[in-house]
Order: sequence, then structure tokens, then C-alpha cells
Amino acid sequence: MSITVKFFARLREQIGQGDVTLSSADTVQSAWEQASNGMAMPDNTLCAVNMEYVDKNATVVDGDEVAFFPPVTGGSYAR
Amino acid sequence: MSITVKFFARLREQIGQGDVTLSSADTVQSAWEQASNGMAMPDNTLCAVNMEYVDKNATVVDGDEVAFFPPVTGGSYAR
Amino acid sequence: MPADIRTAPFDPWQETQQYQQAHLEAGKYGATASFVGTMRDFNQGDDVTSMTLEHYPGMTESYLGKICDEAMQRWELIDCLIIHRVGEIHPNDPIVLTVVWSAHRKEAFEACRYLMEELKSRAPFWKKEGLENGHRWVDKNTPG
Amino acid sequence: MPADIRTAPFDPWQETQQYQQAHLEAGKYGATASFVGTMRDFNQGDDVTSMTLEHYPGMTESYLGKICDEAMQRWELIDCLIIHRVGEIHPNDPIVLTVVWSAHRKEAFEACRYLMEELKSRAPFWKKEGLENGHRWVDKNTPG
Repeated sequence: MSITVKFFARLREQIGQGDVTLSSADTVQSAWEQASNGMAMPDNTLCAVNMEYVDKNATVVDGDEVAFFPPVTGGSYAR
Repeated sequence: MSITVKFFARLREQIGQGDVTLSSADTVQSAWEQASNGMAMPDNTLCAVNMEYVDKNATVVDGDEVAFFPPVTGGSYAR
Repeated sequence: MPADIRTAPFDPWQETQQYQQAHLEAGKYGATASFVGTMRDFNQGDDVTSMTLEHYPGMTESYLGKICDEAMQRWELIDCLIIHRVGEIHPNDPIVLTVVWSAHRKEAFEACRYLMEELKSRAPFWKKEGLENGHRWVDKNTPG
Repeated sequence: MPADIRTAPFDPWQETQQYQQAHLEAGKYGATASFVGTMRDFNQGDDVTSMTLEHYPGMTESYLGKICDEAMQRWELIDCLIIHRVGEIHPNDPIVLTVVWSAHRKEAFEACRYLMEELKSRAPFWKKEGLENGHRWVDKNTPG
């Protein structure tokens, strides 16, 4: 079994990869640490486990999909 | 010259006519009295002079169009 | 910024699309809020068989135009559209369409709702329900 | 009550009409409130040449569905529709459509605005502006 880590948008580009597979991780924070190539987690980072928003201290179990992304900017677009 | 009086909706049916021409009237109230066949003005009647809402004490001058109607009920329809 | 009275059924989505294509400059509006009021079924336990909307020709157009003007002054909008049916109306017929185009969504939402609230309280329309034998005037607007 | 992601341009008015015809029961809804967010011009004094919307496939659909569910629970509604574009977007392209059908207008207006506010704050979309040489992520949503 394993844990899938996904990075989106700016974070994916900064970390240099979108998908990482970990053999294990206890929390969202520890998944970040193992997968982020040493980059500190930006304060405004949003975290999800299995596509639900969670706190970075949330527990992770085998088989989970953990995702990290910047604040969302959907909807209309006006400059 | 003359004053045109119009009744709409329920008022038109109650009074029995939609358009009345008067030779003169000083106020909206007096136009009602002359044109309404003796019917008292219902409390919730709305009055307009030349298609602008006015008070029933508003002055009327030669050539004006005076209208009387019940509360408005436009927009959608839900029972 | 037209305020139209229609005596025949209209398709609110087609009207919106056509108006937008004809009158709005591409790339300038970011937000479009619209409302459609539709005739619901008569058949809710009584004997209403039809519905007719009377209006005060001239004053109606004038007030719908005024309400658009007021919205344009109160919010920063690009354009407004109001279409209102009159005459005999059948279930599922659109009765009223209000559309607002603006740069941002807050203004569009607020102004669209304003158009509907003002229209319902000030534009000279009266609803009459047809019954099996005769008719009756609808005295009060429905809330909300 | 679908929440659709589209990778190609869509016509919000045609979508609304088609959805309504296919899924809404005639004569049951009295109020339809809708919102369309459209891509505005890039050309406002800087060098943006394109816009791309990235999303989190799976989570996006799940959150749009959740937002519809919440609106259906919070207000008495008949149906909701959300369509959102992703990928490369051009000026004047519709980006998002939200539609709410209900018996009365208050619920339709409130729920339609709720869908947009929740979508903007919770659905996992990210905007990227293409520049002459490279690109940049849009960090903050516009207010209103």
C-alpha cells in the first residue's frame, strides 16, 4: 500500500512535480515534508485528504490521496 | 381642452368604464369624484397624473391624463 | 437598456443571448445576472383556468425604463434588459425577464434583484385569474 | 442537479434552456435565477495574452456537487445547475454558469448567489495568466 501526494498550480511548479508516491506518512504535514523536496509549506496552502479539505495536522492512512494547493481562484475573471 | 380620466383593472370593472373625459378638475380627488359614478375611492387606490404616481391631493391642469388603479401585481405568478 | 412589453410568448434565454450579441461589447462584461418569472400551474386545488395580465400602456414602459435608469445610476452597470408579458398567459409561459450586465458579480446580483423588486412594487400590471364562470383579480403580489 | 466541468466553450443560455427542457417539470417552477461569469479582455495596460484554468479533477466535481446539495438543503429549491470551464480560456468566453429553479424568487436569488460565493471560495480551480514570455498564477480572487 502507499500514499499518493498531489501538488497543484503554483505549488506543483515550485516543487517540480505534481504526483509523488510515499510508502507511508502519519499526517498531512509529514506527507508534505517527505514529498516537497525540502520546501517549507506556504502559510496559505490548502490541504485535502481524499478530496476533502483538512487541517495540516490531519491523520493520513494507507491508501489516502493527499493534495496541496494554493488558495482557489475559480469563478469569473476580471482584471 | 379637457382632462382624461382612466380606470384600470378591478376599478374599471366596478366603475363600469375605462376612459372618461372631464371638462375640468382641480385635483386628482375631484377628478375621481366626477368620473367614478358615485363610488368612493378605495383606500389602496393608486393615482397617477401623466403616468407619474401622485398623491390624491395633487393638482390637475388642463390636458392632464389622470389614472386610478388598484395595487400592482406584476412579475411572476405563484399560487 | 430596453424595457419591452410582449403580447406573445417569448424565450427568455434566446432573448438574452440575442440582446447580448446585438448590444454588449465582447470582453467588457464579466458578470451577467438574470431572473425569469414563469407562470406556474393553476391546478392547485381550485378552479382557475387561465391568467391575464392587464397593464397601463405607456406608463408601464415608462416605469420599466425608470427602474433600469435607477439601477444604472445606483450601481456601476454596463446594461440592463427587462421584458414583461401582458395579455393571456398559460402555465409554463415566462412572464418576466430581468438581466443585468456588469464588470463584477456583486453589482449584477444586487441590481438584478432590485429590478425585480421595483418592478413588482411599481410597474402598473394587474393579474386576473379566469375561473370556470367568470374571473377574479389577484389582489396581492406573492412575497419573495 | 449536475455540476459539469467543460474543456471547450459553452453557451450558457442554450445550456440553461436545454437543461430546463430536459429536467424541469413544466408549470412547477416560478422563479429562475442565473449567473454567468465571462472572461473579460486581457488588454488593460499589461502584457497578458491568455488565461488558463487548472483544476483538481474529481475534487472539483465533488465540491460543485456538495455546494448544490447544500443550497438544496438550505432553501426550498427545485433544481440547481453549475457548469464551469477549465483549460485555455479566451476573452468573452463564459467561465461559469450557475442556475437555480424554485417556486419563489427570494430563494432563487439567494441560492444563486450562494452557489457563486461558495464556488469561488471552495472549488479547487486556479487561474494562470499567459504573458509574452512565460506565465503567472493569479493569487487572489477578485472581490464581488
